[in-house]
Amino acid sequence: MAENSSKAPKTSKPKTVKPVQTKPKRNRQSKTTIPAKTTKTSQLSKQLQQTLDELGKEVSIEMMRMMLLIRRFEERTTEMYQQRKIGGFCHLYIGEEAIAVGTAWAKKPDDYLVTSYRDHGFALALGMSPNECMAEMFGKVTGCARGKGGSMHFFSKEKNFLGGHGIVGGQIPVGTGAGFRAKYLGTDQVSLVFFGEGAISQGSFHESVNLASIWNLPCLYIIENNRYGMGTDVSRVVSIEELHKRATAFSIEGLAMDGMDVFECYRVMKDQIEKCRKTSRPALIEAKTYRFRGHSVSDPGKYRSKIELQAYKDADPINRTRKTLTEVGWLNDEDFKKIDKEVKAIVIQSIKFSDESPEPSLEELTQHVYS
Amino acid sequence: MAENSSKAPKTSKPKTVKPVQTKPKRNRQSKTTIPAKTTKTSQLSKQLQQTLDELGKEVSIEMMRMMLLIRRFEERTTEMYQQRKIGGFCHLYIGEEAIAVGTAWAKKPDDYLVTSYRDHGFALALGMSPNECMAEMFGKVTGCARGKGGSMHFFSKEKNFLGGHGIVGGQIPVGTGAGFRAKYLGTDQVSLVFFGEGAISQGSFHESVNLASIWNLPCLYIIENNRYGMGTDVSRVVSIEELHKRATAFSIEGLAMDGMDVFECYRVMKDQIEKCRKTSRPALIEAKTYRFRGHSVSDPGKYRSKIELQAYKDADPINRTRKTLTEVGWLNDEDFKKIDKEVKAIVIQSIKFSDESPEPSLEELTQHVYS
Amino acid sequence: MSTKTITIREALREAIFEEMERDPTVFLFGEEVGEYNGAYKISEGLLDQFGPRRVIDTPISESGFTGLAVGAAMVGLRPIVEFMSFNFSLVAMDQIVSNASKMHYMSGGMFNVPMVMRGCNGSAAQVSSQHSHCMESIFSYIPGLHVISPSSAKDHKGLLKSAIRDDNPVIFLENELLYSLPGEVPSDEFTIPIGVAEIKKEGTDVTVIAHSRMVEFVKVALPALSEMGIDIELLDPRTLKPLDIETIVRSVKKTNRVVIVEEGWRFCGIGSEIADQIYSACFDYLDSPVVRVTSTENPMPYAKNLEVATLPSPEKIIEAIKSVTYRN
Amino acid sequence: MSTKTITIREALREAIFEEMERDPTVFLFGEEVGEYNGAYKISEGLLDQFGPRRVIDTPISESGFTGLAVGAAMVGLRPIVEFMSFNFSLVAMDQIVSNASKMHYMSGGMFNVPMVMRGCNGSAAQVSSQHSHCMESIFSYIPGLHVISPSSAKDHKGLLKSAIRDDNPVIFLENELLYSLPGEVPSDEFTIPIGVAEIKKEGTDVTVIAHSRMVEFVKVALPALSEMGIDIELLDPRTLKPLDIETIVRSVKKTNRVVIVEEGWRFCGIGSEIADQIYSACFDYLDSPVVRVTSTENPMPYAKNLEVATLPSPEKIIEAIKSVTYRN
Ligand SMILES: Cc1ncc(C[n+]2csc(CCOP(=O)(O)OP(=O)(O)O)c2C)c(N)n1
Ligand SMILES: Cc1ncc(C[n+]2csc(CCOP(=O)(O)OP(=O)(O)O)c2C)c(N)n1
Ligand SMILES: [Mg+2]
Ligand SMILES: [Mg+2]
Repeated sequence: MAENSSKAPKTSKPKTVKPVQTKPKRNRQSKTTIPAKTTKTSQLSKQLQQTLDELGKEVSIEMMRMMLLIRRFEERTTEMYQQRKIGGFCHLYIGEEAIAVGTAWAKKPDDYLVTSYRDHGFALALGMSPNECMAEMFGKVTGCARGKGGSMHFFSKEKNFLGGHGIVGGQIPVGTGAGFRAKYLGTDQVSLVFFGEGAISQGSFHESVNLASIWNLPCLYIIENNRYGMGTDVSRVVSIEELHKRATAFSIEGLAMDGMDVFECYRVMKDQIEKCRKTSRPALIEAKTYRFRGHSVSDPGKYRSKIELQAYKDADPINRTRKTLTEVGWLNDEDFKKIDKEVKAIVIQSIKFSDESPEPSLEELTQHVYS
Repeated sequence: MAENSSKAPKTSKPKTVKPVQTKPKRNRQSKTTIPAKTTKTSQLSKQLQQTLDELGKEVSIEMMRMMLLIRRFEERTTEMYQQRKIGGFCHLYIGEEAIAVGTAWAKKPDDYLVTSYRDHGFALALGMSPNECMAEMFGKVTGCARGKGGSMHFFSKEKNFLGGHGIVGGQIPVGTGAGFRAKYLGTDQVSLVFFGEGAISQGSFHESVNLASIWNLPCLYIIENNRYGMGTDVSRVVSIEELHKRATAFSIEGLAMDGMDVFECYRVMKDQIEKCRKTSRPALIEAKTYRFRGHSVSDPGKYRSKIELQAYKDADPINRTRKTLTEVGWLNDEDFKKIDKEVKAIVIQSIKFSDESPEPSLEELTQHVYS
Repeated sequence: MSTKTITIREALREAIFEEMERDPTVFLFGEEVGEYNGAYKISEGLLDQFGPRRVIDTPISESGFTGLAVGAAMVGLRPIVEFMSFNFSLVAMDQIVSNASKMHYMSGGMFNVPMVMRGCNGSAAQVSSQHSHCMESIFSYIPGLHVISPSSAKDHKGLLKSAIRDDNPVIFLENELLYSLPGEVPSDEFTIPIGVAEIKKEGTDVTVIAHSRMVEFVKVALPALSEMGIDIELLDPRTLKPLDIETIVRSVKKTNRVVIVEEGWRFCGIGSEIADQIYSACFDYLDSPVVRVTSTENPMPYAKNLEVATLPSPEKIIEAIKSVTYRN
Repeated sequence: MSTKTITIREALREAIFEEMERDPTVFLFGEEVGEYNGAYKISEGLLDQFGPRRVIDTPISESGFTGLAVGAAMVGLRPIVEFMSFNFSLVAMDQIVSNASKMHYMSGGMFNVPMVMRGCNGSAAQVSSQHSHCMESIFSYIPGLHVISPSSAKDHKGLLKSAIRDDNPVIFLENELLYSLPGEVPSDEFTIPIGVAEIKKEGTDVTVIAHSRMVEFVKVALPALSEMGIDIELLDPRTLKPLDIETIVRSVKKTNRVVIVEEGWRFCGIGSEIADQIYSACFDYLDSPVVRVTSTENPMPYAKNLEVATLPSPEKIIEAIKSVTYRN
């Protein structure tokens, strides 16, 4: 990794992930290494500068605030899970917030979005209320799916959020269908289809991207490559190293982005969304990221080394953003603390709201089976 | 297409397919063009010379004879279908014989092979008797699957032929399993997995090749690209032009071969099989071919132009082989006619055998459900 | 009301045509539906009429395009997915079961999935093991799906139109060997409601329940039966889920005897469920246990004689009716 | 015969371990079975014992690796495929139905497919709509498959060993919420034959048929029932296909009353088939129609109260037993 120092004066070089070799506990099947990340070179920093100029102070802070809200929301989610107010499968997005937030600010409100069970971050970033999200996990009728979906299945028609989905890869065709609709009706909407790197081993990925390519559907396929599918390092299950290069098999563009840099996510997603809107050509984007927690709240995550985890935590997307904004003079410690306090209060309020909300009535049991 | 003249003296340049533009009846969705084929350059002719030297006269003639047997067998199959002695779905291999025959001579007897419903050619090329094959289609108990499989489901344990399969793409994981077995037991067998170009749009293709690549399974994936999946031109349904280039998505080798040239099929398959046997690395091979008949015996094949069909018929793999062998002085008209007469007699005999064979007894009905 | 005689193939085509005319969000896609005019010519001419935007040839990617249809339906389109045959729905099973059938419920009623999956179900002529599945009971098991399997031209047309207008995912099971069967249909626009059975022939001695091609089998048996003096009531559920158990119960309470005919396998076939519901509702009305005529418990063999032995037949149906009416 | 007490998780692990020791062609693969020691720790320690050649972590490619197992089984290996849960078998459905179950028959008996597909079936704790499928009736419908779904540690061990040795594709349905349940198993090597039911408790008043976790639910109901003076016979089919109808009929002819409990949905659930077979075989012995306790007809909701309302419960089972014995 080249350690060029930044040449852009106003913003400092964002901290990057140090490449370390993990010592895999067994090396029988594992080829685990931390992939060398490209450094923020001066060029990238220029881009960052441009992005900040484009967004302006308020929006930039708003984006950091949203990442923080997601973080605090999920920290409390863990607690609530431990208190058994939340049950079932519960997958946290902590560490990956930059992707959802960068995307949410890059997309138009009526662009479609669909993702996996790891859906809290997207829901909040898209503007769904913490109340309806927390209440959903509490299994309350005030939840975004009336308590019927739970953590994995948040939905919002208003936000064109086609949901969180539980079958790995299963949402990829669904998101493709939203792109199909845009093309069919001649709207200029784009469909953003998110999935983990584990999902690219499902046939549905391959079938969908081929369909989008031959039919010129305005779909962006975004691999959230957090390096693990449950306990499995991506290098053990995928036959190609740079996942976005699968794009060549479909004659579409493939590219990678630093999924732990919210401004890069914003910039790349904005570019790609607008390009896709214009050309109606799909693309494959690999967001390189990492989850700080286990696969789900009940996974201790023993399959990865502390060194590896720490290396990524050092690149925490929120700290990084905070640092950037501080360095450009848009944020000081006090501002940050104030924001943090605000979002914490919002989360606490969502818990109170959820606690006080009623369960779905038993009449609801067989409602919504058919419409 | 460069029209270089051959420099190899003994063999003349085999007739190549003339590139013509089809006039698609509708051009709404179709991008049908006949892909320009690479000409047999002097280099290829040198290869042909080498291949002929390697095979020698007898084997070369044997290979032509097998292609002819398949051809005559299937011509009679059509007749028998028209006479209603054969029913169900029946897919002819006419035009594609070079692939099965080239492969059969290139593989070791215990290498595995699996294919789609278009399986007559493979069965015969692998050495299954015309009797058991014809009888299978007559629904007789003397058939290779006791009359239970029919045209689409020929099998031979003796020949390590894992069958003809009816679900598009469904045999690809199965063939991968045979490769897995070779690797698991440390035998040096290779598994040859054949499927049509239509099948690469199935998720099973993508999942299987990925598995073979990450686990280093000795599997060769051969796309029989006959340009059509039923009435659909490949260019309308696949987002990449050179299908073998999908290989890059799996970090394996991809290559194309002229599937209407039995000696090229032999040479390429031989090379690849031996390479795969040594390295246990899978590869993706695209055999460019064409079917002269409809998708199945009941398909009139109206979706393609006469010009296109004729262009391919001019490159008939049997005529081509006959010409080559004549030009090298290994065959004259009389020899050919004699061989043709012989194989025709064999086919007639297989019909007689099938006619005279008994139907499966009704006790067989619920036998072989469980073993 | 004036009528006309058309084949089931034409009935399906008319239904699709009329609904596509009526509603611009309806579109058809599947393998070979366009340029090839359909593997079984159901969609003949539709590409010419509606163009490639609405009549779309797909790659052989059933999982992909079924899931795509689910997504498109969630955001306001009304896709008709043609499975060339329902055997190929097996590769799309997860999209049907995990997505299509669940979306409305798990989104708390927010999204719905108005789509039709149609194509031929069951065996054709000697198409062997992998191409002869009867999928009735598998789909009927799944809450959130409607399952329709009509027998006449009129029912095909009227029910397909209702299915296309329905706001739920609908499985519409046709049969290749019925496509050329002619029948009378109203000349004017009409629909037939989902979930309503029809008595195809009134009778007093035994209720014979059959759907799809099995209705024809029963009809073939009719002359022989009437010669024996057995007057059956032939009941076609038409919709399997929701099942019109009221109509069935009314008939059974009248005849006190039941034969259920289905092309699928016996074990866990749709007839098991119909029988169970009849026993529960009519226990004291039954003079004899329900007799089921089904395929034998084996994959479909290719050989004609074995295929015939596997399938129900008018003869087997007559045997069953005789046994339930104690005429032996 | 000496016994030991182990959990169902351990019972499964022992079965796999013993069979892998016994037969070098047996291997285990699936998602997270190796390095992670299994999502539910069934395979804990097996990678250490057998190495990565025989305990194999797979990508999330159920269709691919299930089909791979079919091919491997055709040529002499005996794969054990772990589905992390049977919900994910839906993406592999075509390989199971079109390939695994058909290969032996359509090759005229030439090839067979000795493989086991195992993993948890049914709901767990609030895992919602897409993760709570009961697959019993779907797989049981398919000739060529065996379907096993045991309830005790002993049955899990003995039947899994038999399944691994069986020459057919076997669907082995476990239940996440049972994994930690302890039970007595013989200390020595043993197997339990496929296709044999077990009377878990003898009784005279009513035959209660239940499998998998539902057996535990019935057991919970036992004290209340005996307080009411109702002496049930608890029958666990253990194997659903082939179903041991003889044992069931013997019990029903004794008790004349039947309650069938299953976690799956009612419509076309496995209980429909069991009921139908009972009615056919015991029509004149039944004092009352068979009563079924099943899940309600909706996708599994997340909310705890709705989840509880969906599932069978000891209370619902007691109600059913009371109704069938006319104690109300
Ligand atoms: C088809 C299917 N197989 C298995 C699972 C179980 N499962 C849930 S999440 C998961 C790992 C997915 O990893 P990835 O796609 O990388 O997403 P991440 O959890 O890392 O966001 C697995 C195997 C599933 N839900 N669906
Ligand atoms: C999953 C599936 N979908 C659809 C079909 C129907 N079908 C049979 S053959 C065929 C075309 C296959 O084309 P290709 O793979 O190119 O093979 P070819 O027939 O040209 O040899 C189709 C669509 C099928 N058998 N399986
Ligand atoms: Mg991941
Ligand atoms: Mg083809």
